[in-house]
Amino acid sequence: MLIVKAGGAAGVDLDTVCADLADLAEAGEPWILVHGGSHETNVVAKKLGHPPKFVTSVSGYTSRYTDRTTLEIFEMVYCGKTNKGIVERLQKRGVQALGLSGIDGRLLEGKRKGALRVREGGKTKIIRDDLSGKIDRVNTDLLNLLTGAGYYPVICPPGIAEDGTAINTDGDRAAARIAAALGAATLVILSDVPGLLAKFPDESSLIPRIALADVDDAAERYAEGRMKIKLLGAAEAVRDGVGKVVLADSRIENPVRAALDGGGTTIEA
Amino acid sequence: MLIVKAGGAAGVDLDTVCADLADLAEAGEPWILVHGGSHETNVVAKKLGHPPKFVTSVSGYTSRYTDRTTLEIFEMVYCGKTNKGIVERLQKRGVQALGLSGIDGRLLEGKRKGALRVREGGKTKIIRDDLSGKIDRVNTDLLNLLTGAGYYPVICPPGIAEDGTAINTDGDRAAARIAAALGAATLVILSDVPGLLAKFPDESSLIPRIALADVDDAAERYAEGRMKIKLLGAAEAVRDGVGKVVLADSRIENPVRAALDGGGTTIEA
Amino acid sequence: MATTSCPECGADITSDDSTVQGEILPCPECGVELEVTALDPLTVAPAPEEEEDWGE
Amino acid sequence: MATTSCPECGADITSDDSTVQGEILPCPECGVELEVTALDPLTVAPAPEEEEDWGE
Repeated sequence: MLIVKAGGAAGVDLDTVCADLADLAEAGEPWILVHGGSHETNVVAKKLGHPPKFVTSVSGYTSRYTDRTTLEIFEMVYCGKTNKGIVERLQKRGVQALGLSGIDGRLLEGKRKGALRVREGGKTKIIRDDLSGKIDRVNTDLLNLLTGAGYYPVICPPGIAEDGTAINTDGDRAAARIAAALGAATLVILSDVPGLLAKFPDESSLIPRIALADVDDAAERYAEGRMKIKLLGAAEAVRDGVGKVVLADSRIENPVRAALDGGGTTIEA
Repeated sequence: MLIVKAGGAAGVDLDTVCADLADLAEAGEPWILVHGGSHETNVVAKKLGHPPKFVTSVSGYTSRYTDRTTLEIFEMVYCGKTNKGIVERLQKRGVQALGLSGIDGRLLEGKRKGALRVREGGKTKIIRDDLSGKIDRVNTDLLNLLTGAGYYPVICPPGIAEDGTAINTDGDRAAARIAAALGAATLVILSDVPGLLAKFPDESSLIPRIALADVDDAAERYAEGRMKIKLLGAAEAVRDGVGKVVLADSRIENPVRAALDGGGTTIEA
Repeated sequence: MATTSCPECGADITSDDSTVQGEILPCPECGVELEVTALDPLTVAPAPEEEEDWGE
Repeated sequence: MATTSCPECGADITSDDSTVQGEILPCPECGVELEVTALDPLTVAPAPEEEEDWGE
């Protein structure tokens, strides 16, 4: 099974990704798509008068501060406009696509971060109402039920906590959890960069391959922000049994096929 | 099988409906929920600077003028916030709920209205880019696959046209199509009125029962706007094999149970 | 003010400032219902039959 | 300015106008990390351990 994550960044062209996936489906290669929507969520949140707030954890990771209002705007953009827009694109190309969030059928279950330590205005603070969390269980029965019946799942956050509350979660790591849970051969993570660049933003400094053992070191040396999260998620997936993870460019023609044919940065054991 | 439609009007209290449905699920009574979201869609559309536009067909029916931007706002509110909010409420009460739109897996397929004649500014006009349509096919295999595996489907428009385009469609009539396609014993349509009132808004003038043959006449005499659409949808369902349709009040305690126990207006052959 | 001719009977069909895209203009001669498919230049075509339906 | 006492060692813990809800104040005596759980009246409790995680 092939898992593909299409990022939420502005640069990701959903039409080319969907066209490529439709060709793969027609060629009899089953896949599951996981998508984001962070760029659009920021645009809509501003328009609705609830601009996005980001918090930086004490260890330097930035994440969206997800209060209830933000979570509902997140659902509107991820589960509404983006998810159904992707399913529509795929259905137009003859793919029997079916959209789900991590809440549906408890597809992506996890624990809500009780308290998050953040740096804000020069102070260290604990915030408790951040509806974010980490996915630790995937409903593979549901995925197998659907793929077995010929459907192509199109999945997005949020996930769901034990008590049934919706929780914001990182799309890249959710894709990694799904890939690991299904023992997928390949996880392709597409975004608006060619892969891990030794000298960002010089695209010729692409690092084609990183062994699992060297990922932490490479993450420290070459990556910041989102790329660091992608790398650590990729390493997690490989450690948990995924054959290989490819960080590749979504802005090219046939981005998924190119990644399968060796483009981007491959992470494997 | 029991099909329940919870309206999108402001007065519909989703918490009470979900609590009642959770009790029914626990008592071993399987159901499928169809929901709307028109009130919230109007609120969000205004905030996003694309206020809703309604058109009145030459025969007097009002419907939302659904251009592409409106359709995407519609998806954000129906498929995003409302659908996942309902699934979350049900999951919190231990129900293995799973949300789908009519696009997913081509659950609700129909034909797009090519041209709609409307009265506007004293003129009769043809509008062609109204992404609305009528559902004529329900993917019952998908519904049976999910309910058979213990999931409780929570469904909302939009539907999908033959060519894969998303189409806005009336939630009440979609619920009627689903009920007919599954040969459901009962379809309960909940809204913010007790049922069909002989002398609206006098709630004591509730008409408890209408035989199928008398529905058209009753619709002419007692109903306007949305209630007329509900009545004609109900008649359609009964003609197509649904045991009975109950138009009932969502604002009371245990609204679904009350409808099953004879509350509201029942339409049957 | 623009004119074109009725596709059914050739009579003159005229529009004025209030004419809008998609408007239905009956032909003054043969009475056929014509849809204004373009304003500039004024173009008309037989109006489609009414498909009775209601959206949400 | 408000004061309360450290739940670990009883020392005085004081807040000023810049103190915010959820802020972490180390106890000047025993150094334990305290979370400001309420400002009025000033209330503190041992700050939870850091669960390393990142949201979307």
